Amino acid sequence: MSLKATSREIGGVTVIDLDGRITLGDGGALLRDLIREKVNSGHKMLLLNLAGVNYIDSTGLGELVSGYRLVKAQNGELKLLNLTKRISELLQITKLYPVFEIHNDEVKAVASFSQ
Amino acid sequence: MSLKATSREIGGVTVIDLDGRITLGDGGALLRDLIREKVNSGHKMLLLNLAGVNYIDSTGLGELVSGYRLVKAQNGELKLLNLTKRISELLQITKLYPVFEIHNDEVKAVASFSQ
Amino acid sequence: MPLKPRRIEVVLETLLESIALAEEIGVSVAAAAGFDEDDQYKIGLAVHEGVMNAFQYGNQQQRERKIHVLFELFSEKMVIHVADQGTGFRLEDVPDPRTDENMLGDSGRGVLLMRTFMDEFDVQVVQGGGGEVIMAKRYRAQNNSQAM
Amino acid sequence: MPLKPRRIEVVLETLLESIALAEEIGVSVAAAAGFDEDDQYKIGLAVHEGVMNAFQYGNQQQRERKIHVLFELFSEKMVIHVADQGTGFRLEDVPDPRTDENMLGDSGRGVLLMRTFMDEFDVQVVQGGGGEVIMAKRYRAQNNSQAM
Ligand SMILES: Nc1ncnc2c1ncn2[C@@H]1O[C@H](COP(=O)(O)OP(=O)(O)O)[C@@H](O)[C@H]1O
Ligand SMILES: Nc1ncnc2c1ncn2[C@@H]1O[C@H](COP(=O)(O)OP(=O)(O)O)[C@@H](O)[C@H]1O
Repeated sequence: MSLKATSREIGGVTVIDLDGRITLGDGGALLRDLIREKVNSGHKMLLLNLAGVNYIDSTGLGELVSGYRLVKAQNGELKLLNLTKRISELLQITKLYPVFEIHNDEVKAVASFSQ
Repeated sequence: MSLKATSREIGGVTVIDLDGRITLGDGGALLRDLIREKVNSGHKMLLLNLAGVNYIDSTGLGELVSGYRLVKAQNGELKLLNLTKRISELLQITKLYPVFEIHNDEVKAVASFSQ
Repeated sequence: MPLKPRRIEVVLETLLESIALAEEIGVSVAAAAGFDEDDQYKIGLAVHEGVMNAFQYGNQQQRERKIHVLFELFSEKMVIHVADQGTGFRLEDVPDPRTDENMLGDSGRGVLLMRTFMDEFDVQVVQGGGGEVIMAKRYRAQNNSQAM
Repeated sequence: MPLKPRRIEVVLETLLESIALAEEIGVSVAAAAGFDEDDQYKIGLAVHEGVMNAFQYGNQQQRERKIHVLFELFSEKMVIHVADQGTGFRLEDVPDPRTDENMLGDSGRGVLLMRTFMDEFDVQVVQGGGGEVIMAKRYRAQNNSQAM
């Protein structure tokens, strides 16, 4: 039910694999803390792999946006990888789809970061 | 959610494959009607294959017992095949386990009928 | 620790569909409380049997009568109340379906299943009339009772 | 056909866990009503958002305040009421999160999701105070509205 997050480093990009639900409470807080921690430790090229995320509530969408703002304010980049159909739909409804850079191919996504 | 039942004839034995839940309402009524119909049309050697049944309530247990009584009263036999763990547990709790002849092997079960 | 229980109340009409619905809600609440899959099934079946009796005997299939299901999550156990608007019944009057005379009867196994699958089981008459079964399931040692 | 709706009432405490629980119950009820998996998800998310707002804004996380969720199954649609014990709010006061100024804000997307995923959406102040959102989802043509 809740969220699992693991992170990997690939050529200067931090890929965060997310699995579960991003909602008010555990999931949302975990994502927020993780992004903050990465940014604070100097990792500003973040790629969120949402392949395992099939459910995000409005709070979770808020976490994605505030993560995006935080990273941007530090001159970093936060991009999204592998949206499920439902998450893609949520980003479209809320008009957040054009805000994020969205990828389907991990190798190309990693290469897309300006380093 | 509800029950699916299909029947096959093998060497004079009617095998009824059940899939779903046997509970008050649809499932229980379907099973009752099917057994009655088989017996009325002269099929008195019945083997209920419960491999696909993972849920029976007290009403469903009642249907098994009344099917058993009906068949027996017509000098037929009603046996059970392939109990799931949960159904086996329910028959043990209610002490119905020794009442029924229970099989795990369809070929042997069919052969066990006196014809 | 006399923790105040977490409470979830559900009020259903006297309809056949309410049985499976209450069961599903029971499974959801049990899962949220941290019970494993086997216990979730047992709790669901106990709710199913309790609501089925409320439907049939208590409320005698009269749709406008209500079935109240209350889940209380204490720190050490989950308590479930199923109350109807009938006249109630006494546990002493329920025959044991496992005796030789009752063995091949069609009925009488619901109370037995509730008693077996739950750790505590009792029957009361609620204030203002109406039958009520109260049953409880304790968290097993390895369960995380803090989960919800 | 002015059929009397089937009613399922759920009363929850103001706890974080009540959000997911109400959502699960909503999905169960929607499934029983014959909605397909996609609609079940949308109804579940709408309930989730409604109860989350009742938890946060309406009842301001005060546990002893109640959240009432009522499901009404009419022959052509499912109506869901989520009522809290707060002071209510007006739809006109909720800013649109899709405008350029609000786009990058953290909040304001719950009402938008409820409106989008449901066919009808309205906000009222319930008798005796308290906010209430009322939303409805119609059965699609191919759905079997007789399923429950
Ligand atoms: N809610 C209730 N109201 C009144 N009587 C009840 C209620 N629940 C159970 N009973 C009585 O207890 C008996 C045993 O119930 P149960 O063990 O569930 O078996 P069954 O429903 O198959 O008879 C019923 O036959 C009925 O007389
Ligand atoms: N139950 C409620 N009681 C009082 N105010 C509410 C309620 N639900 C929503 N609101 C108000 O509507 C606003 C928009 O809610 P919503 O669209 O869910 O976004 P968010 O929760 O992210 O702010 C909230 O910020 C709040 O002011």
